[in-house]
Amino acid sequence: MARAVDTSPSSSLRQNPWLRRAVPLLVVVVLAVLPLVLTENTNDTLARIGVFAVAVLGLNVVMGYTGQVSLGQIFFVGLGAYVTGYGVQQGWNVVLAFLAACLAAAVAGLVVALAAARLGGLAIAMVTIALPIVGVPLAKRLSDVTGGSQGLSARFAEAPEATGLYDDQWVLYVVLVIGGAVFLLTRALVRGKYGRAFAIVKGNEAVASSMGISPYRYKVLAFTIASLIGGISGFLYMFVIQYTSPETMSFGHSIELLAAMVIGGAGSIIGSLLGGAYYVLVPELTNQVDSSLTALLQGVILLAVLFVLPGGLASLLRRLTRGRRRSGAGSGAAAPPTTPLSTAVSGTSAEEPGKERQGHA
Amino acid sequence: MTLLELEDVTASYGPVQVLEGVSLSVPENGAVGILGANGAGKTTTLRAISGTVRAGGRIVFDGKDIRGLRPDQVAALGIAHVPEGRGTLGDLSVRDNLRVGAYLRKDRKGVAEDIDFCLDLFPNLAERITSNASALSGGEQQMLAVGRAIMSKPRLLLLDEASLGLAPSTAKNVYDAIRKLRLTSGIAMLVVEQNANLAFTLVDSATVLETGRSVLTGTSAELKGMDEIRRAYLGG
Amino acid sequence: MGTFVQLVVDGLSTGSVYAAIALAIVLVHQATGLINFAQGGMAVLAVYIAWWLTTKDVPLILAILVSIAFSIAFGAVVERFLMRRFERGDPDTAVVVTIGLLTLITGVAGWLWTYNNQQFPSLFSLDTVNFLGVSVSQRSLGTTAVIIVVMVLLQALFVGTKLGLALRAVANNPESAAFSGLPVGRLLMVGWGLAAALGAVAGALVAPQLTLTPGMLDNALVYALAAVILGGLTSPVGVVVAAWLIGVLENLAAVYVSFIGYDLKVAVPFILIFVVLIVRPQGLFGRKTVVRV
Amino acid sequence: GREGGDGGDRGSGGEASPGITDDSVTLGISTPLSGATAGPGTCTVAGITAYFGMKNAEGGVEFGDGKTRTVEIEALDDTYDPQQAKANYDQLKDDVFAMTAGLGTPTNRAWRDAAIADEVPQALIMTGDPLFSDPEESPWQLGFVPIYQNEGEAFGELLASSGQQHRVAILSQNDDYGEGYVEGFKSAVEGADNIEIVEELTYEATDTSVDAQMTELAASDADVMFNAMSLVPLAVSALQKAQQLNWTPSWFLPSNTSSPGGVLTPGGATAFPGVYSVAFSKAPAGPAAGDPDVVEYLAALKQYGDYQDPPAFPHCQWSWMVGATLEQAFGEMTEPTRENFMEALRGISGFEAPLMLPDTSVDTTEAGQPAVSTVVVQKYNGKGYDTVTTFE
Amino acid sequence: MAAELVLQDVDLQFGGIKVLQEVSFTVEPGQIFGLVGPNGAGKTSLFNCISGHYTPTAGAVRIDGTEVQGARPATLARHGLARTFQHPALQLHETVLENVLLGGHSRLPGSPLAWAVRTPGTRRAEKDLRAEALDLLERNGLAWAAHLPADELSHGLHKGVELCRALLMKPRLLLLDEPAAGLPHAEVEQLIATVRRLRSEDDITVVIVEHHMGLIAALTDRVVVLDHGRKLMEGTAAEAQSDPRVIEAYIGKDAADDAA
Ligand SMILES: Nc1ncnc2c1ncn2[C@@H]1O[C@H](COP(=O)(O)OP(=O)(O)OP(=O)(O)O)[C@@H](O)[C@H]1O
Ligand SMILES: Nc1ncnc2c1ncn2[C@@H]1O[C@H](COP(=O)(O)OP(=O)(O)OP(=O)(O)O)[C@@H](O)[C@H]1O
Ligand SMILES: [Mg+2]
Ligand SMILES: [Mg+2]
Repeated sequence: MARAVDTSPSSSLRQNPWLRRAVPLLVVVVLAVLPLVLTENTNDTLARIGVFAVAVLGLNVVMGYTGQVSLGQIFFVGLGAYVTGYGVQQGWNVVLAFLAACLAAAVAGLVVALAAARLGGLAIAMVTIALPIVGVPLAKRLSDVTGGSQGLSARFAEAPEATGLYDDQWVLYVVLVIGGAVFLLTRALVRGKYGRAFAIVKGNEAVASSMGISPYRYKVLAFTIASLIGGISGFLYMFVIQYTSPETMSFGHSIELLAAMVIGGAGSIIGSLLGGAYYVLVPELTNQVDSSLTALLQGVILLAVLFVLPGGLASLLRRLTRGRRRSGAGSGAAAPPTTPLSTAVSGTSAEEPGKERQGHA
Repeated sequence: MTLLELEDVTASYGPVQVLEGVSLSVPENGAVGILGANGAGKTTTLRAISGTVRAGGRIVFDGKDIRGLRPDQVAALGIAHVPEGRGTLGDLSVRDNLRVGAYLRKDRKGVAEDIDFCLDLFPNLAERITSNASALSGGEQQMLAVGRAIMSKPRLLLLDEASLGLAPSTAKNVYDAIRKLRLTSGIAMLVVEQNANLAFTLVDSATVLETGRSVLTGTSAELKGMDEIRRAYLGG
Repeated sequence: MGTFVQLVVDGLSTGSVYAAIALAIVLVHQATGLINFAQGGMAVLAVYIAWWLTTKDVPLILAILVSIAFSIAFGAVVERFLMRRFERGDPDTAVVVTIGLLTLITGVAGWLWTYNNQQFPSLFSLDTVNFLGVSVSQRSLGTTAVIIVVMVLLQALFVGTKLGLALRAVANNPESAAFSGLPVGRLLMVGWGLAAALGAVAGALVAPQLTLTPGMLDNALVYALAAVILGGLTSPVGVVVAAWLIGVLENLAAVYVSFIGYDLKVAVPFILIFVVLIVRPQGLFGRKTVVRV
Repeated sequence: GREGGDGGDRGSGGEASPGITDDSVTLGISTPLSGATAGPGTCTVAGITAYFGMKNAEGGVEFGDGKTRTVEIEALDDTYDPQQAKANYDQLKDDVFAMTAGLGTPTNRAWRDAAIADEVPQALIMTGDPLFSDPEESPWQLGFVPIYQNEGEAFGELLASSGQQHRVAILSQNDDYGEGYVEGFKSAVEGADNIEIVEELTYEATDTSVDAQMTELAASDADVMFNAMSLVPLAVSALQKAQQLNWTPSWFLPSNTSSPGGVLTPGGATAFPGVYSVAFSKAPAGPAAGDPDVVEYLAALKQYGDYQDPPAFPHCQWSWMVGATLEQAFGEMTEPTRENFMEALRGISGFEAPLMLPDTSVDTTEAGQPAVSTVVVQKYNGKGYDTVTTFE
Repeated sequence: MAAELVLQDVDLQFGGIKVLQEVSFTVEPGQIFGLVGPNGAGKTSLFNCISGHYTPTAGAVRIDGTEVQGARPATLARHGLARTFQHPALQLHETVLENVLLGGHSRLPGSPLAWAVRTPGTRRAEKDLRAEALDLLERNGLAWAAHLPADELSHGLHKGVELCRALLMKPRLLLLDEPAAGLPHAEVEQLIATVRRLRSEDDITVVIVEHHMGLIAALTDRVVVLDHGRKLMEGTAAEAQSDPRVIEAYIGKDAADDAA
């Protein structure tokens, strides 16, 4: 059998149990030290990446993994931000504000999903796009709570005295801890039982249901989780940006989140991170190049990235580590057993095409 | 006169090479079968001919090397492929599927006649003529796929398990009709078929594939006489 | 009463603006199976070209014709050199590519012609026609008439012609269509070209009213998409009717349903979509797709 | 910011703030340069860039400390997204001496707190939000354009003093912009028994059409239309729709949608008995075209502002005036520090910036008011505007 | 453990099309039951009615005495019904093993939160299920393919993967839709052995739709022949094969002669 067994160095490196344990440790250490050594500006940028990486991660849960095109993710980010901002202004404890943001977004997501998950395909896209589109005037209408079109400021990100940290370092640490936890939990969730269920709901609802997986319930579940994660992202948004207004949830941002998700890599955890980075860094980059041509440059970059990597940035990583699965299967074993004809008859009359002309004419 | 000649054809999906040298030839107006276990490369061989998988070696149709042509260019030369699985356009009605089959033809009248011919051959389709193809039963979809191929009036018909999911009598009718087409219109065919008993009612000769190689070629009679073939493909 | 009828008529003429873009979206979807977010952007580009020509003293009608010709070529080029790479892949990726294209086109238009508002001359006069105490501008009537003509043509294309059949076949399953000898690539280019041409017509119709800017159609796009989903992706007649329905109901809801008002009237099309699609998932006039197990 | 805590020590030290050297000073702008508000946003950059481009070409700007510096502008695009504006600010704050001229309420609010904490000036920005002109709340901020209330009020006062009965219809943008105008207008006509507001509607900035609103307003048969609208396309189509409905009231438009070429001509404004607006800057078209201020401005805008067309938004003029006002402040600065700059900035009064209309001036000393708080009411004359003092 | 299945006067219509009309039969616990008939007779639709993918227009479907028509497929699946599809529907980009693991979904305990924090319970359950799935693949001769993406398998093997997926559900009632389609003769023999073992070792009731009359004859205790949505006859496979009506409608005269 010609099935090539890949034994490239990258795949064998990843097989090494020591390395597999050492790499996460190294990552944690690096993340712990980085905020201390980086400049304020870099820390700010990293924190913002964290905010949007979490938002994209939520979108990935509902769309990348479960296949429901959601154009409403930014609404939940906005909702989380508003609830946080409101809570802080009312003098709530920050933890309480965090929980409230999560809860509000999750409950709103649940309610929307109970209705929207009955629809499929593009219909769900249109119903979810309504969230930001209606959310903006709604936020204005509820100006007593939201501050109307002038928005809501909340400063609650000062580093506690005891830590001896600068504000930007403190902010980044908080983003790293919360964002990191969300990423790890989500990663585990989309690997096992629920990940498989989400994937089959995306792939084939009829099959899903015949496996005991109610597509409706799992769509609602995925949507709710995505909203919850959106709410967390909203909390972080408020923590990092310290301001929100109706413009936060303008539907253009929802579409940008979608683009970031696909560019990072749909259905990929690391892709969510890359998507968040894309969301934050590309506008900065294009601003550096020529701030009057940002739209043009962003369009070019988006198209160029996808043209080279249709599977998103994460597919680059995946490409580098390909073959790992094959070699995991054990070399030699990966060939189908076939009817043992060749040993018995090969050679006897093979490659004698002359004979086939003897048929009817 | 050889219509189609495969010489040492190789093919791969990405890095995985699955055909390692398939050779066979189909004479003008001939009918050749391909036998082989699951995964032997039968489907891939047909796909190599119709241009849906990248192939190496030589694939000569009517004196012209067609390797590297796009599927629609191959079809335009008169090769119709009934693919494995659902070979229909699900969102189009049964009639539209048949009309698409005749896309390359310019003779309006002939097309209308051939649609009637297909509906005669497959009464099920006549009953569901305005239904979306995706609403049809598995067997009905298979009928439609065959019908679509017939509609194009090909010179060479590539049949990939055309009897899959067909009731025994229907399968037999289809093969009878194809045999008749061969007599009346001079179509040649290359037939992949797990139901070897059925296949041998149609083909004059067959090639046996094993892990991407043609290991054995012979006339129907020769092959039917071989123990291994009987045990693996014919039963009894 | 007079106001009520006038509001209905206003809604119809606003709906016609949505319908114009919606038709182009339907065409590209029928021909390629994609939702093209850049449809509006491509239309704006065409209008800019026509506008630029009129500033060079080219007669309006000629300028529009040139922009249509340009659009056919542009649509085909976009398909051939950009979309083709994504046609076999994940549809979400292709949609995001069209979003990127929209960003790029908007950027290019802003760069070449600035973000200033430009007045694009109208094919129809602004004079009004009065009947039943209601006044409508000739421009609205003209726009609506053109849209009805385009709608009929599209319906005829898809139902009656071999080209329409081939376009649908390719959109449904390119690989399978190729087995019947359909030149998939060329048909996709034709589909994009036609849709872009239609977009150019739509753009030229609505630009005088919306005022030409690079983002002219951004807000209308959402409504157009709503009309497309509501009317049924496969039905030109359906989307036009849906667009009108949206335009009218939105106005009536804003005026007569107090808790909606002008700020939340934008919710109307989405509520409508939700209610209708629960009952008819294929949209008002769409052809039902059957997914069998 | 990391400097946040130690700002106090630095106050009197005289050590130079970031973004300023002995021969140059850098100003930062975050404003929309793409997206729906890119038109006016681009203008805000073009005007000030043109102004300092011209000054730099003349050798630079003279500062109060005796040094002559060239002025560099670093403008970033925020697409009217608060988050992006904050990011732009974060990126610029260590490199620029002061932030200025940026357009937008939410975008400027997004980093207001941070600017206060970092002690970075957010000077002469383009928003009529009163918050920025409250020195208690916003020590490092100062708005440039009149607060929205002032503009509405000016027209309201004119109307109230007309001596005739007026029925007013209001159509306003559903945000602080529209609300501010309406609030100012109402406070001016409050108690005036000759004014009756007969219908009041709003629209969203994302709407494609205001036909329905116009139909409803026309049915009210008002003789004055107070139209607090910031979007050019909608302003044009509102004027057109009113004519189609045969409703031709006197019309009020705010300063940023009253461009004769961009709005009134296409809108067919001559059909109305009077179209009024408020302004503090000369319009480059119309009667003022021959004015030497205008000539100089238009030439510089082309040459240094990279802005080829005649400006369709007043923001180009306004940011030109921002440039002049900044120059005025620079001239009073004795130390190259941000603190000193703010002090100097807050000490300008009676400054008639170029392009300013008679009876208006820059006055930064009045608490609760932006740099420009005086406006005059103008009336369209078919080509440009004439200042009026009575409503007829 | 094996389930009893009773259909009583089941009707099914789509628009004007009568797909099933008054179909009644009983499958005893532990039986291997055949369902044959010409194309479009309604066999797959009948499966869909049993598994909940379609709701009969009229009539009753009872599993172990409980009426289940109208119940959701997922509910039925959790109560011990498993099926394969006429057109295999695998997750093509997932590995074969992942595809099979899907069958064990309902048997895995734990809330989303438990899986997100990877409690020891969920880890153990996952590990056990993997072992079980690999064992099933092994027994069906597919262990070599466990870690390949499903789309790298040839078409004929997809049926086998589907069967493993269904078996991992530990069903009491198993519906197989044309399991032998696309298999060469030798593999059909294998399949027959596998299904026999299902009955004897796992105590499952099996209903099979199949056009492969050899398989039907070898396996089934009883068959129902459908034609145009109606029950044409019921009896043993041998009775069916010699029934003139069945020969006329389904097997074909020549084919019957050939077989004879
Ligand atoms: N998309 C693919 N990617 C990688 N490998 C593939 C792909 N499709 C088929 N293969 C492999 O190619 C080989 C030949 O497959 P092919 O479909 O030609 O077999 P076949 O003889 O038609 O089998 P069957 O009787 O099951 O249809 C198999 O080993 C299969 O695993
Ligand atoms: N969802 C549906 N919508 C419309 N018609 C349907 C639907 N499902 C089934 N039918 C019709 O019901 C009839 C029976 O289909 P079914 O799939 O049950 O046949 P079958 O007996 O399984 O045939 P085969 O042996 O070909 O698989 C067919 O004519 C089919 O077109
Ligand atoms: Mg095959
Ligand atoms: Mg069936």
